[in-house]
Amino acid sequence: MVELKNKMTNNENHINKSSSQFAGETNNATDKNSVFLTKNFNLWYGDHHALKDINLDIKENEVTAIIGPSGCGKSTYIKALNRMVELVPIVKTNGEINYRGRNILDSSYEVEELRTRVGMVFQKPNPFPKSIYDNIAYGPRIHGIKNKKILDEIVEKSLRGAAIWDEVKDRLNQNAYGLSGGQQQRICIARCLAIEPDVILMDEPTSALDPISTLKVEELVQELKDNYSIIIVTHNMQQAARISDKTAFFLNGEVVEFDNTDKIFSTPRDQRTEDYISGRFG
Amino acid sequence: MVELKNKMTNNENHINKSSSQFAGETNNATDKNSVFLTKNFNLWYGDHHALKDINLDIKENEVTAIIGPSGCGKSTYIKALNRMVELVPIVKTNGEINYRGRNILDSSYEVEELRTRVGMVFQKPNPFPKSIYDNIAYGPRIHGIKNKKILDEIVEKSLRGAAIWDEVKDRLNQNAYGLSGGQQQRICIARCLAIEPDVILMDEPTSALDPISTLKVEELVQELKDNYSIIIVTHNMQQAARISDKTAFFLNGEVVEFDNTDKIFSTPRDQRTEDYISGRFG
Amino acid sequence: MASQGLGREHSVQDLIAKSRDKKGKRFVEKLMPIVLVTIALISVLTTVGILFTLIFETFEFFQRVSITDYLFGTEWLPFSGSEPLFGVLPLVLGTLKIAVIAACVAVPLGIAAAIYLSEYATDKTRRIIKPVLEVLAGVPTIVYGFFALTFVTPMLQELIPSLKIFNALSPGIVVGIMILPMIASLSEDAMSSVPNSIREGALALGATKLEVSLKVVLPAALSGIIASVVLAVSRAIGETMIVSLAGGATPTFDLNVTGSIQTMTAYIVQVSSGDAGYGTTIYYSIYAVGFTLFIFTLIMNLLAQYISKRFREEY
Amino acid sequence: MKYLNDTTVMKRMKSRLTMNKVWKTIFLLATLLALLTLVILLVRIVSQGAAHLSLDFFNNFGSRFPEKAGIKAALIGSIYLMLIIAPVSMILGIGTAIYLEEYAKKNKFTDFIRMNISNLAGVPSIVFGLLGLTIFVRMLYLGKSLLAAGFTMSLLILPVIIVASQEAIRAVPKDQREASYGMGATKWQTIVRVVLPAAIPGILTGSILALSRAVGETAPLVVLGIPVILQFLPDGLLSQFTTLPLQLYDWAKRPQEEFQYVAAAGIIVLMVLLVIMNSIAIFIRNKFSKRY
Amino acid sequence: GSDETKETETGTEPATGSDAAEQGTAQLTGSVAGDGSSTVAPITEGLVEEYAAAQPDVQVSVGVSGTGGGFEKFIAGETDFSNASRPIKEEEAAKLKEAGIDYTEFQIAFDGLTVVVNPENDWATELTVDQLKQLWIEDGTTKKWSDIDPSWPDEEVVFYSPGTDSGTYDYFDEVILDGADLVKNATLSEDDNVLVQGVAGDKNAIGFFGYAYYTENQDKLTAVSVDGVAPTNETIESGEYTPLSRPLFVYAKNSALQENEAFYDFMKFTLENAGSMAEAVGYVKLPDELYQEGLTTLEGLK
Ligand SMILES: Nc1ncnc2c1ncn2[C@@H]1O[C@H](COP(=O)(O)OP(=O)(O)OP(=O)(O)O)[C@@H](O)[C@H]1O
Ligand SMILES: Nc1ncnc2c1ncn2[C@@H]1O[C@H](COP(=O)(O)OP(=O)(O)OP(=O)(O)O)[C@@H](O)[C@H]1O
Ligand SMILES: [Mg+2]
Ligand SMILES: [Mg+2]
Repeated sequence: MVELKNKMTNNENHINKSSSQFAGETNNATDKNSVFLTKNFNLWYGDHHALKDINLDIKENEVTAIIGPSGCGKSTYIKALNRMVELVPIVKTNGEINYRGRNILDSSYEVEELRTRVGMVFQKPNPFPKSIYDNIAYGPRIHGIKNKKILDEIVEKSLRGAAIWDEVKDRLNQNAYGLSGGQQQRICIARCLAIEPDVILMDEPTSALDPISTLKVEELVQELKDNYSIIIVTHNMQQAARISDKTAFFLNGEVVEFDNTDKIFSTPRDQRTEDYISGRFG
Repeated sequence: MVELKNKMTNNENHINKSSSQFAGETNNATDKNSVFLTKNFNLWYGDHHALKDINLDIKENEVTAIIGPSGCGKSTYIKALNRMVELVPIVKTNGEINYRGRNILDSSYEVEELRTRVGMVFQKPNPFPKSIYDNIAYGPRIHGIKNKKILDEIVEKSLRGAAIWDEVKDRLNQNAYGLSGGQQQRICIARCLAIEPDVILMDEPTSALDPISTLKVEELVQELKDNYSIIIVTHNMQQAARISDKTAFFLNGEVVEFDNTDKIFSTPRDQRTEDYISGRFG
Repeated sequence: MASQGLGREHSVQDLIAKSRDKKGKRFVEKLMPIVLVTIALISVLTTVGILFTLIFETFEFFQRVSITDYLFGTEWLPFSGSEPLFGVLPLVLGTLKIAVIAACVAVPLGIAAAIYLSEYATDKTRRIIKPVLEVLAGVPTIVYGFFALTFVTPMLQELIPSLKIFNALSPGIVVGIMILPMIASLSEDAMSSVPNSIREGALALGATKLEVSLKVVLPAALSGIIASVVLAVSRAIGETMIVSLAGGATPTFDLNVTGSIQTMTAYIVQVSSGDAGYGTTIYYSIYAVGFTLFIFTLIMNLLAQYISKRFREEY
Repeated sequence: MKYLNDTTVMKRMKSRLTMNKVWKTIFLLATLLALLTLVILLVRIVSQGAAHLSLDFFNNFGSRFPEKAGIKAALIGSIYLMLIIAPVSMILGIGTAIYLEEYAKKNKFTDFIRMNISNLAGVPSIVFGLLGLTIFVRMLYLGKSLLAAGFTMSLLILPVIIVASQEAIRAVPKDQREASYGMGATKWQTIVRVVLPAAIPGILTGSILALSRAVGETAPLVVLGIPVILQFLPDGLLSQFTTLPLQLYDWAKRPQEEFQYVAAAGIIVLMVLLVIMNSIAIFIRNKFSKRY
Repeated sequence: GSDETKETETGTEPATGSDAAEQGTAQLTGSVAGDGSSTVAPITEGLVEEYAAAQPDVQVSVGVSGTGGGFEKFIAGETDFSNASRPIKEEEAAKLKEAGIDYTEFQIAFDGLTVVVNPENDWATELTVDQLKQLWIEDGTTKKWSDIDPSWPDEEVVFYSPGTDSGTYDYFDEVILDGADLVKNATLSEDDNVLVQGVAGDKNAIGFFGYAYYTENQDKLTAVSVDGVAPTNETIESGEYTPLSRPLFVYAKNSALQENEAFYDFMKFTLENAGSMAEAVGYVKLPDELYQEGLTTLEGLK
């Protein structure tokens, strides 16, 4: 944790332009690259305007937390980042989401390609009803990797990466459903690591887990940060404070505030943020 | 909260017998009656010994919180109190659970009777797929109340009691599934109030809810305490600290510690309790 | 990027990039929806085929017999040498008699069995009884036909001396037995899919199992139950061999169930396994009757869909 | 004010509990009644037909002598017919189900297909016979062959298979698909590697039950004019053949009483065949019924 | 392997004389398809069974769609021959002509239409054609036995008849009803066994069906003598049992006889063996000259 905070100091010497509301948009001065640069992004479910004019600049090798009351659009936003939100047929969008400089909303952008770069972990652990091995090998296999030796390597590395190798190495051929919830969730993270994504999106990955498992996943997120950019949605403000570098506060489909996590939790700029964080609502 | 603490002082002048581990067993000196007196209660799921020699004395008009890591037997215990645990066919029990002086495990004790006295609210809101009105009126109706006027009164009173009357009074005939999770949970509480139980069991009633709804339900629990005895299972230690008078800490099917909530959270007697509360595990 | 991280010998993303852009994958992706929609259209084509088959010959039939005589006539005497009469109502009535009797047997028993299986029986009992019931549904209908004729009818004759050897009662009951498992099984499915949490909610209020079943589970599963009943009755209407064997061949226009009747299906079998000449009015009449039968089941199904949509409960 | 006082509650409690017991018994009896019928049916058939069951019965073709009559042609014909129906109806059924569940947008056209399928499920089997006669036997010149009958029967059970497959596919949780898409899998990959493997037990169960219905069907084959009297086994897709139920129907209509017992023996064989198929379906269902 | 052995075995048990062996000179292949009357079916089945022994590589299949159903398929060109328990109807002949199908009619046996009563019935064992008419023709009244003869019981007559769509009914209609309607309260069934059951189970029952069904159930039924003649093989063959004996037919497609050697051979086999086969399965053979005539006609068509 100490190490983490040290790193973040780098980030803090950005200059707030007065014209801009959010810190994230403006820290061009830092040494980190943007992974997701969202510009004036809007999203509708049918007539329901779920995301309104979102502007966010998410940097690489950081943990960005998204918090906000239920229904504020957190899941919608994070799913927009890998275009999973398009699985809902009534969705319409406009604006830009640039992933490493390219607008993913462009019709020429293949979603499959995007999603191999941008992995996702879901709220409820959702392993496939297959063996642990097959779960992890799923991603590489669909992308055409058939070599058994390479697959073995990937599986081991991914499981180690998700800090679950020791627990399951003796039963790779057992069904993943035999594992506990917390283990399943780490299997899902490992599955996601297996295709070596650049960014990992996590939608309330611990909300279905017990405290011990939550702790493990939180630790894991801390570790992964060195190699991946992580965007995590959470209900749990303590969690956001514990593990994230930056925090975005969503309310009614808008970004109220986006800043370094310690700033948000110590001296939020917006009254609504303060109210929310202090538990005065939602 | 201030009020609450005042009340609790009454309770604190009990004498700890050195032979007994738990405060709850010993406070004969207080003015409150026992609702549930559990003696040497054991429960097995098949071969799995899920509850081991439980001894607990739960008093009326208090909120008793049950905390402990996942799988420690919290739900099992609370479901034993209204014998819902018997829905699992492989369950075997021994020992005694006395509800207001009568052993509910006696074969002569009709579960239906017990459950009219002991209401229950579940983790996931589970309204019936009926109108809001029919949800609340269900209990009274099965007990033979047919008079429309009386039913109307009960429905209103219960919904008010569950602090949701104002939100739903204009749409009593709509399906309860149209409501948000938090509203559904309060409907379930209202449904439970409609049969005017003596005790209300709650199994993690807020864990599926967002913070705003959680807050509302917590406030509601505080209010209900005046008229009902409440036993609440929770994962959330903050919640236990916020709303309960007494707390029981379960671990691996045993009661490690049972005492006044502020005592448990300030100066726990058992090392394991302290470890758990301080987040060192579970 | 990510690959530098864990010090891999193989970079997965590189491997992926290498195998990407295989044309085949994208081609399959484009092709499959087309293949599948084509397959899905076969079911539509089947309906078109049925309509085409039926309408074509029915049209010929109505060249010879007036449509009003057919629809409103109460006498069905196609073989009468002197004056053949083609009033379909006796056949319709015969069909309805069977359907009603079958429903009277199968609906209460089927739903009762479904309630027992889904709400009272242990898992083990259910796992044994349900498949056995399905065997009952799988008994070939001609087996049932002989069962009705050689067992049920004589047995009923003991009780009702005036019962004729061919009657509506016996095949009606046996058709009911045949469709009973369908109702029991499908209703049980519908009731089992009502989440347990809802049951627990009711039990926790002190409800008995009966109250849970009748006031919570049954209403919640109503759409599924109605669907099962309608499907089953529709089968009863379309049932052929049982009624051909045990129902007789006398189209009558009365409400008597102890005497010989004829259903629409039985008439079709009678003619298609009989000696009526090809190209005669009688020959064309089976298509008119088949078409009537088709319309009948169609209306019933539409009605059922409408009802089950209106009563659908969300959970 | 208390609305529910203890005395009123307790007074009703007794009658409610009695009602519960009484109805439980009624429900049980209803279930047993259905089973009893099955037992009576089976006992009758076995007592009539068991004596005629012998190796010769399986090895002989039909004959005018009851003691020499066998089911060779009928049994083999039924099995061949199944071998045609199974792949045809399953490919069509699963394909349609995948289309409807995974690809179809919610619009008038797919609503129409759905409605059409549920209506088709209610069309009497004899009408399918008329369809098969017109389309396959006559228009497509398939004659009264295995292929014509196979296609007709496939269409007959198609709606059942579609509905069963749809249900099985729908039962695969959404999060399974999302997990796959989230890895960059294409739609077809997701269907083939995630959805179908999870749905296959349900699909198979439904299909086998539908197939067993096809095996027991008589009426459409009567309309197609499938022969009963033949002394050879089918030797190709366009070959003539006969089936068990047809053979039974023919025997049962014979003047000689002994043929009734031959028919009963045939029924035993048919029932055993169906029980085997059902058992396979049940085995699959119990073995793979994995809840997410 | 074992299958074929079995077939040969069946063949080595000639049931109807030794013609089969004589036939077996040239081994033929091919397939023959027939359909039609269920009354004729037992004879055909026996023939097919025997023929399979003589010519195991010829695939003969015969459906039982009824006379009308058989003709329908014959007209559609799906079959080579059609069994019929009545002569072809005008409409059918016209359709055949339309379809360009030339055919030849062959008689293969007699069926005696047998009127039967319950064995307990000792009053109506002999009836005249007129009495039959009185009994069976619908005249709006409820019929009692005493209506026919005052000395007979004053009880309602219960009627069982083959389905109005069967060849048997057609024939009965032709010779007894003469176009008038059958009594309305008659129980009709396509399945003659059911009629047997009905009459055997009711003292006041009367019914009629094919002679074969009577011969198989003689113990349960009493056959009625018509105009003093009881139905027996002899009276039917000799033509004494009138008007209730009728011929059974096979209609063969001429072009198939010419083009399909197997079919020609099968028809020849049929005509040579039909008589004995008919007797074996409960029908009555034609006078030998008629079979001879048939064979001559057949040869002419080759
Ligand atoms: N599939 C959908 N169709 C229509 N509206 C939707 C859909 N999914 C979400 N919405 C709506 O969009 C809004 C944002 O939903 P979203 O799921 O993003 O909220 P969230 O912040 O993730 O909430 P939670 O904390 O409860 O997960 C909500 O008002 C919701 O009702
Ligand atoms: N139906 C069941 N059959 C068998 N074992 C069960 C069943 N329900 C619970 N158990 C076991 O009993 C133990 C206690 O379970 P219980 O659900 O009471 O835990 P809990 O404290 O409520 O946990 P959580 O916080 O996850 O809800 C666990 O080990 C669990 O695996
Ligand atoms: Mg969300
Ligand atoms: Mg629990």
